[in-house]
Amino acid sequence: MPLNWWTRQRHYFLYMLREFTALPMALWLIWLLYEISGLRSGAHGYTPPRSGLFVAFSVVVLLFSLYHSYTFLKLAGVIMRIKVLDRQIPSRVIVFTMFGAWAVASAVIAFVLIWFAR
Amino acid sequence: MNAEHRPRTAIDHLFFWFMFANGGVITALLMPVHVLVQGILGPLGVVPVVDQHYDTYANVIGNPLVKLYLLVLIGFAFFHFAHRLRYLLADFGVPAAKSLPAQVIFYGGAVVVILVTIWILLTTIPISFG
Amino acid sequence: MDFESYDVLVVGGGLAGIRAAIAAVEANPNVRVGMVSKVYPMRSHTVSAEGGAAAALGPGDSFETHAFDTIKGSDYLADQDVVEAFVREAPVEIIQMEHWGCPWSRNPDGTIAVRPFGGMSTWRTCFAADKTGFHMLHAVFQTSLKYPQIIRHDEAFVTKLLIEDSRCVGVVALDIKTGRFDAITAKSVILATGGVGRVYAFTTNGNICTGDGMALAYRAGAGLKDMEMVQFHPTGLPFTGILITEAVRGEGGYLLNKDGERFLKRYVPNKMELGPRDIISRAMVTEFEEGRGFEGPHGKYMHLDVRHLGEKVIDRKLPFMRELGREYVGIDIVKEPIPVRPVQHYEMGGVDANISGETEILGLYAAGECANVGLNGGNRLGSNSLPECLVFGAAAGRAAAHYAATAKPATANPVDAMLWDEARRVESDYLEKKGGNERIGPIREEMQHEMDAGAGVFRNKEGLSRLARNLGGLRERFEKVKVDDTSRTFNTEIIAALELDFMLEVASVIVFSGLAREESRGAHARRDFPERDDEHFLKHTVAYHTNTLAPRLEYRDVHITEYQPQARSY
Amino acid sequence: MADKTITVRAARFDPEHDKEPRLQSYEVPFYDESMVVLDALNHIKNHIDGSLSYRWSCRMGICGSCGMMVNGTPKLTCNAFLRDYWPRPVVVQPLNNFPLIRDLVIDMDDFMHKLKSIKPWIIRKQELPLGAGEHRQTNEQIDDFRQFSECINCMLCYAACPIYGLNEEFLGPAATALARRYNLDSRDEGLKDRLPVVAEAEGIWECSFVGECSVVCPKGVDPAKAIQQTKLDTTMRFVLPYGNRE
Ligand SMILES: Cc1cc2nc3c(=O)[nH]c(=O)nc-3n(C[C@H](O)[C@H](O)[C@H](O)COP(=O)(O)OP(=O)(O)OC[C@H]3O[C@@H](n4cnc5c(N)ncnc54)[C@H](O)[C@@H]3O)c2cc1C
Ligand code: SF4
Ligand code: F3S
Ligand code: FES
Repeated sequence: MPLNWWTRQRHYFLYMLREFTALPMALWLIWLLYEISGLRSGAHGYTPPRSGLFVAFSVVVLLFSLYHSYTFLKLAGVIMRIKVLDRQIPSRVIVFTMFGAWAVASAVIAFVLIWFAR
Repeated sequence: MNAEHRPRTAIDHLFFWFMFANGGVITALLMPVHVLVQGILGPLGVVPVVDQHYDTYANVIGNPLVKLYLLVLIGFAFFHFAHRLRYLLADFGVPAAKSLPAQVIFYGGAVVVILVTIWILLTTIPISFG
Repeated sequence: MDFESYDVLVVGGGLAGIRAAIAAVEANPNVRVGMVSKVYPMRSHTVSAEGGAAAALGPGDSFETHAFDTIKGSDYLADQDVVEAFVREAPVEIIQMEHWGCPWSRNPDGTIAVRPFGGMSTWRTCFAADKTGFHMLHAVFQTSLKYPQIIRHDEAFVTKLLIEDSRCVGVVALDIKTGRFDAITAKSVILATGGVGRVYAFTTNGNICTGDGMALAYRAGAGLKDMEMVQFHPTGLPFTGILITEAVRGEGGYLLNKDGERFLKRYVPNKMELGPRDIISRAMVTEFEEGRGFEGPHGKYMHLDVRHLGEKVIDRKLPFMRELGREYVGIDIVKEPIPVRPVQHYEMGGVDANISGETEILGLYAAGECANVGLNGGNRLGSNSLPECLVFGAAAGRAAAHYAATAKPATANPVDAMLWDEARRVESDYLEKKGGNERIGPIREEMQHEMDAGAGVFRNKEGLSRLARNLGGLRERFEKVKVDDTSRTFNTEIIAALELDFMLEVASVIVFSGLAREESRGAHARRDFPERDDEHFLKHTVAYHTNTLAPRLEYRDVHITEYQPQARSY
Repeated sequence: MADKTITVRAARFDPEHDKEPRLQSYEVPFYDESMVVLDALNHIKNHIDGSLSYRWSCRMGICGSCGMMVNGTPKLTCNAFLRDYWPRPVVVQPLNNFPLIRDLVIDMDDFMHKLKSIKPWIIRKQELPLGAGEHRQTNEQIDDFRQFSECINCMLCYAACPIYGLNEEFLGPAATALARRYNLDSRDEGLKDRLPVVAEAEGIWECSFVGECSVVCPKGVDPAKAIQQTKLDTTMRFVLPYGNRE
């Protein structure tokens, strides 16, 4: 198996990209932890995130993270087998529900993050 | 596959996969909105966001539910990341990534991050129900 | 030299072969069974059977009607005692397959469903959608994996039967992967090598259907019975010869000529599309000759129309047909009629065997399409072959195991010498041959086209005799064959040469047996003798090997119990 | 249709003479729209070079023997139409990830062992006697496993799976799909016997859901789904001890 196997085919490359999303997301969460711990230095020591560099980094992470969400939720629909009244729920419905849950969760989190900022 | 070989469910892998899958769902559902709001909209000033001010942020982080939420998010996420990155290494042709030491390093790393998270959450803003 | 040695050796890993192997083990758990197959068992041609397997299971069905339909279908050339035993065993075997995991399609109450089939007077064909053979073969093969007593030799090609004191004591097999010749000895040997469709150009049969077992047994001195009875299936796809199953008509499809007319009303008015295959194929050829067929790049054809069945029925019961239509013809059968024409499909004849699969050679058994136990006579009814493989595969397996329990093992010395001889023969004929300028491909293609032309749906003396002469010419050319490939590793060209050798042998038996049967019966339709002649030919043809191309022919009475021959009309 | 031809470049390798596989070019007449890659190979073998070795039999996409890499993708050659490649050349190579025997022929013994290891037969605590007739099973119950029972063992999925390429101990797509086929069969009670095999370290857990196995599968088996569902079910059995039994 040549080690560059994943460059030879689009599907393989997309798979590697999907797996790679873990790294940027991890970095971003580490940043989040770091930011939270920054609260310990009190009101004066805390610097809210404003830098353009950070925004650029977040944009990149957002792209990866959206790709992760898209692939993971879609694939989750494939693997779940839910039966209601002995009838198999088609995976299309499951995927749809997953994306619905995603929208709701995102709305709730966004609400909390914004509402409590007043 | 020799005759004496007795197959056995690999409980360790089962556990890792369980954590990975949960982490995957949790990050899929929650990550984008955090990055969008806290990482882009907030810093650009498009909307007010809690972490743009010490007071509002401290207020929110003091909430025990928020602490619990963050622990769950970060805890599962890092198991997810550890798992993916370990497999990614294997995909790059490093068979050692499948070995026991690699498991200790990667999932151990996730555990370390979780411990650090707990420590930070417990030491940062005292729990309050305001 | 030492060699593998078994109690029972099965040659062939198709439905008949595997069923025989399991039956041998179940009859006597101490029996060690070897199974040689030139392809991995799940590649065997049983895999492509589509329509179904008949058994009198249903509430409205009876053994008598199944027997009568089979006998009438055979044009009274079937041995009636054999048919009676067969119809009784078939339901048991179908249930056995069910217990082994075959996903039979079901009735709403969970029992095994049946569908109508050509020549059957009632619904009695069990099916697994339209991949019946595939599901049966995989189920039985996977089940066979649980028996440690069955030891497989995959991709080993049997070139010769070992005969010691006129008893069969094993085979010589060429291990395709390594090119090594092995003697595999056994106390009894079961041939289950399938059909011989590849002697024709236009056939539903796969590449491996080259009649090896028939030729092996014939050369070893066994008789080949009723070889002139070659079945042409009415509905093959032009060009590829891929089969459109009879189940398409069973489910209600129409056969239409170019005037959009259901022309079968002129031939089998009471049965229409569900008439027997021989008659429908002849009807189609007659229509072609009278100018009522469609003209295509690959000859004349008819339309098989299922549009009125609707997408739902098609997808539930004929999904594979839709797939085949889409891929190999570029049509959606839900929206367009399927082009079809008669195609060689099945060899009713085979190694002469009795109801337990015993051949004339002690220790040698035969089952499945390569055998003729007397079930199919002049025309096999659709969906009788798969249960035949089960019923007579199992019977042969049991009989062989029983015989092996008391038989002496082969003696080493002559086996060694025979192995050596055979290896030398193949090597000097092909691998190390000097000179020679003929290629295998063109000889095979010529044989196939000759057979299509001379021994097709309709035959006559002139065509058959010319064919016999031409086969002689091809045999002479074959002696001068040159192989490009001298490697020992996976040499498929040597295999092709050995297969062509077998096919030329079997083809001439088909032709000479056909020449001698001066009547029309079942699939054997002579233009020069259009009537059935019970006085002279209510008999089996049995052909024996001679030193010339022409076999020595003998005739044997048909066993008749209750059903006296009548005119055959539907 | 004038005298069209198509260039076929076939991999050649004879272990007795060659160190490395090489490609050999052949010019093949292309005279019918329904011609497939296998027809081209047969033309070469019959008329140009009899030493080209490959497996085939049914030429109708059901025996599973003619799998090869066609322009880098695993395909059944009897089901890969020349019209989809012409006028560009077709490159035919042996399936990836398997030991090579000769030309276009790979060694699949490994799969035969794996197939056997998952116990692909109906296992019952108490055999139903033949006289009792069939097990009752509805078409809906068959639908539960139908898809996974359609596997023709063609090995395309193994050729497509990079994880199998990296680690041949991996049980792989088709074998897992077949294990699931039996586990989901209402007649079967062998889950406990099969689970340890599929849930071994080299079993389902190796798979990282590349998903290419399902993309190339010519019979719509979706082995990737089978594997992920097995992971989920296996995990659930442990997490919810009395819950979700398959
Ligand atoms: C397209 C098609 C559709 C059909 N549909 C139906 C149907 O719906 N219903 C029905 O009842 N019948 C049907 N038939 C007929 C039926 O499928 C066959 O007659 C039956 O499957 C033959 O099974 P078998 O076990 O005798 O031979 P096969 O399945 O052909 O097996 C032959 C075995 O012998 C082995 N072999 C051959 N030669 C050698 C050798 N020299 N050395 C070693 N091994 C060798 C092969 O490897 C193979 O394993 C159909 C046939 C075709 C072609
Ligand atoms: S799962 Fe599909 S690709 Fe894999 S062996 Fe089975 S049929 Fe072939
Ligand atoms: S391609 Fe391989 S990694 Fe899994 S999903 Fe399919 S088996
Ligand atoms: S030849 Fe049988 S699947 Fe292609």
